[in-house]
Amino acid sequence: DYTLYFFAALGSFLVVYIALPLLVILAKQASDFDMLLRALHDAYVIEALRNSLLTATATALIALLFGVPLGYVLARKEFPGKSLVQALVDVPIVIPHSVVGIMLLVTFSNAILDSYTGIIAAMLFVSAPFAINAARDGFLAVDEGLEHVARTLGASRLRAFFSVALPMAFPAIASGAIMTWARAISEVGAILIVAYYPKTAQVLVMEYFNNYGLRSSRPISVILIVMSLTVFVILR
Amino acid sequence: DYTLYFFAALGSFLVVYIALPLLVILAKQASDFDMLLRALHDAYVIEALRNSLLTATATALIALLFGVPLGYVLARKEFPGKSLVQALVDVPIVIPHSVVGIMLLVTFSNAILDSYTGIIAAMLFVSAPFAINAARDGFLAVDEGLEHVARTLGASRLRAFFSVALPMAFPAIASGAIMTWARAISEVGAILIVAYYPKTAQVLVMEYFNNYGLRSSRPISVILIVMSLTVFVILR
Amino acid sequence: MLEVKSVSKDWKEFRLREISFDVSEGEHFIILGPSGAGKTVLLEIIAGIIEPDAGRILLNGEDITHWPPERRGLTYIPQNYALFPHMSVFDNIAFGLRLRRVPRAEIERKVKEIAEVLGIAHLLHRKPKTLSGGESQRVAIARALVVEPELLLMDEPFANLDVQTRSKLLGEMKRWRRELGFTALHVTHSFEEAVSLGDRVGVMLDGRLVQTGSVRDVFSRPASEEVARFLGFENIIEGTAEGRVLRSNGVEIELPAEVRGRVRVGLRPEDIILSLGPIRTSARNEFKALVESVEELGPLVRVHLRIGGLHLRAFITRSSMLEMGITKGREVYVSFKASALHVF
Amino acid sequence: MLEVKSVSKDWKEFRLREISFDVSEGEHFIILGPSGAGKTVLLEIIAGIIEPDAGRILLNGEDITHWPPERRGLTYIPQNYALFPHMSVFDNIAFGLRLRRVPRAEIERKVKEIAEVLGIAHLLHRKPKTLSGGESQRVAIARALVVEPELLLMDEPFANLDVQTRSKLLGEMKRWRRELGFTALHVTHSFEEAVSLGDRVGVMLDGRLVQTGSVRDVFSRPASEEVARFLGFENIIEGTAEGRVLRSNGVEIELPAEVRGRVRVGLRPEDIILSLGPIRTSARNEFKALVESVEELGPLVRVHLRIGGLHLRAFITRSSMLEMGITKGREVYVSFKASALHVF
Repeated sequence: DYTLYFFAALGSFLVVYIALPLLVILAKQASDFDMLLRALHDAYVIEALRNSLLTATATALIALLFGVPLGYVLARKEFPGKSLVQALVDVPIVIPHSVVGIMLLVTFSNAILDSYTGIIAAMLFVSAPFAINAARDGFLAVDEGLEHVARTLGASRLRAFFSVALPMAFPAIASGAIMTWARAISEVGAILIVAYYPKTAQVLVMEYFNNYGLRSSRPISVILIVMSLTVFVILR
Repeated sequence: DYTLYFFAALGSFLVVYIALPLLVILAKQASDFDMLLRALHDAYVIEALRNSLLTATATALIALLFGVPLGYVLARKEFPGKSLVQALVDVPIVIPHSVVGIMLLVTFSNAILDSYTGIIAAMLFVSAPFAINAARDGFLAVDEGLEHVARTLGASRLRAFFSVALPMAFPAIASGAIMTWARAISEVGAILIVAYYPKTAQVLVMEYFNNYGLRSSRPISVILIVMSLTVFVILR
Repeated sequence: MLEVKSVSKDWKEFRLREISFDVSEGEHFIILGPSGAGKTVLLEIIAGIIEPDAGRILLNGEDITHWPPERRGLTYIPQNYALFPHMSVFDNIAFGLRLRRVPRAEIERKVKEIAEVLGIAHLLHRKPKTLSGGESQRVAIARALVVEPELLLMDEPFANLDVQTRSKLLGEMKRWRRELGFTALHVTHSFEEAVSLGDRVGVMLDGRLVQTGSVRDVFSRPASEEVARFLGFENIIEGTAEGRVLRSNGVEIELPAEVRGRVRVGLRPEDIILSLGPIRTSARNEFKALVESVEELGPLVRVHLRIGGLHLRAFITRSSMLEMGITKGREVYVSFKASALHVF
Repeated sequence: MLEVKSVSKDWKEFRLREISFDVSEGEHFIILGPSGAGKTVLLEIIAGIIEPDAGRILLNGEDITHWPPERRGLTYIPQNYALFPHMSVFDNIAFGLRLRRVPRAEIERKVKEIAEVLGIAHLLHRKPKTLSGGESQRVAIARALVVEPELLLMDEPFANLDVQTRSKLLGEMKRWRRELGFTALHVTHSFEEAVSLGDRVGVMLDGRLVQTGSVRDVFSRPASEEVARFLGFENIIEGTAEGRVLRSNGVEIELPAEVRGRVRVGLRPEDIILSLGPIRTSARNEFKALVESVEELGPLVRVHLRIGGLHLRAFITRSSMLEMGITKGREVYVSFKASALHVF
């Protein structure tokens, strides 16, 4: 069927465009293994990786803590202004990342400047939608009748939530948490503005590139790619 | 129902956290209208906005040109490796933005450095998933039986695509194109590495912030926010 | 023990209107109605899942209208049984006991005991998704009964089962009620369930409870035309009676008794006999009729007929349709006994 | 004109096995079978949407098995009609003509002409989603016929319509075929459609075409037990015949004719009469039976009975069930005429 082959040929441009840079950087780094090892012994790199992991994990936990209840309310309750809240939740996706940084600084100023709080603030703003939407979709997929039955059997609403809704929505929420984490660790633009220090790995990539060139920034990039892909494979 | 109220209270933290910075920056700028007007007469700002709009639009068009055929193939055809392609399409979402820049430079080096091509290359990598997934979902929602009937009436597969599948999936594809555009114009990290010049508005925000401070970067931020929100409202 | 007083509710496309009835201790009360009548909404109001717009619900004299479901002391089995898929059968049944902080050994004993009665003792370690429809229903009943509720609410409990399982469980339900002695309120569209299980039955049509009484009473003396229609009198003929003759749309029909004035009579479609030629006998009403359309209902066919200005519906079997060659536009003879007519 | 030769296909849960039949010029051929028999898959293979695993399809002598749908010159109406929702009714009907580069004025004339015949001339400017079921079906037929196809394929064309519309369109279909003179192949589960439209009928069961012939032939002389079952002989009794007596599972049954040896006889459930007391007459088989279960089929009830080791199914109406109080475990008398038995 020629039409489909033609479409597949067109479409494979994008597939190759996404796959090629991944393969090229991994292949080039494999032939320059020394540099990778050196990066893994660079205290500065390790510190930055630690910062990235720590802040992304903290962000994912905070997003869950507040996003799961919000997702539950959005899934179970009709209220005036609900569609506005739904829309607002998706807003961070469309705002330029540098502008997110400016917005946060304008609002919270010194409370977040150049601190772990700042990194987390920036990450939370851009990644919270993933946690909220995943939780909402997870709860929507749980038959509300199960909670009703739990209640007629004597469970309070809170108890029904913890013994029925939450365990059943758990897989969806967990994958939402991973996406939140991945989005958080991918953020650069907002962090550059809010908190250049403490240095995160994704910012260090940029700094090494600016100060020492492409070859120096490549090993950290590869480490981050491997981390992200690992998480992504777990998610699937 | 106390449980739901408690959940709503917890959840509203995130809603406020997203809404507050938006309101604060708009409110502060409203009380500093001069600065906004000055920004709108700054040739440098206008040039950067023009660059952002141009590159984001070009990116969205390229993503559509290749993403729509890919989406159609993914919606209509089973083939070995399909799930790998599906996964690959989503990979750009989880890669840190600065790493995306490094990957692209490592792969294409001088061909994209500091050029419009580079900006578009960075934008395309991070935003193509939106176009592909929207097209796929759009075509999945079109009853394949309509295309079958069109074919028994004498249409080739290509003709059936253009006269039935494409017009029916158009709303989904259009909203995917808008999301692609919004994601493209929001990108900063990858562009900073690949193409600091020609200057885009989202990079200029950062430059003004670094060189002249928060007050100078705010007006451009507000202009970008208004643009993004307008597009977002159109989308809904 | 349960009193429902003038309950009204608008909920999605359903409108409950002034529903009142009561269920006595130990009774099996059945609410019978077609789908879309609002039966589930009524059950969810009694369970406390939905709040009524107006009216009151009393349980043992206490007004529970605004109580949350967990305080009411009644249990509810929805149509899909709603077993907790992430728990074993044992944990499903033990759920209500654990909430009541019953000691562990006591839980073990009670679950085993009821599982014994319901014949699911061998399933306790299984997950719900591995169970058949009949097994799921037993587990749902065990889970609801083990907490010894004041009242058991069931929504179409036999609707998702195959014929054999259904028939078996209908029989066992009677035995369980004797052995465990619970009170049940059960909504259904099945006449069979009403006949075999119901002590009393309420007919619910279009959001209103139109007739309540013993099963035999309701089925033999429908209180109104719409109940009659629901119970199978698809033909309601309105006309003027003079003695034993009813005139309706220019057709003269012989009645089973003397009546005078405007009357309505009911006739079941299965009491109409179709033939290709006349088969006149003394006791029959017989007319020439035109087939307007036929409607296949599985092995049965509903034939829409016109006699002058009078429209009638008759049932024949599919094989009769094939043998007699009945299709739209065909002329046939229609006959029915005067005694098949029910004067309302 | 259409010849289907030994077509086989495994497709999702369907398995077509060696299907062969042919349709002559001008004929209305009906494939009758229960849902799940694979009727739609067969139609899609003929239309060119699915490729068969084996077998050939010939149209006017040419092998079209591997041709794409657009070259075959036949049109297909799926069960949901598949009208193009983004086009007006006019554009839907004109779709095939435009692809054939028919001049604009000619398109206008042809669409108007067929819309006139099908009674949809007043709908030409409307969008499909504003049409009723019957109107949609007419539009789908117009769109398929306006290109003057060699053969029209229809998948359950009357299944989504209400009784009145269905009955009306069944009648009109005959008229359209006289006026427009097309050849049709039509799959359905409806006996009524087979009787009123079919010149010939093929019975399709479980992926195989088990009997083909004129409508009267197939219905009066089922070729096998499974066709008999599908046509309504739900009771197939196997036993040893000696003259006019059949012994089966310890029960003696009187036969309509003399037979010897192992035989199977068919009995329709509606030919069995149930009563609470014996009603012995000379011409009847009468037995005491136990009700095993009852199954409600709308206004009809299927009663599963056991006579010793023999299982039978009988139909009675719902009101008879209520009046006689028939439930599981009840003893009843079963009778049927010897002449109701069909010996295969």
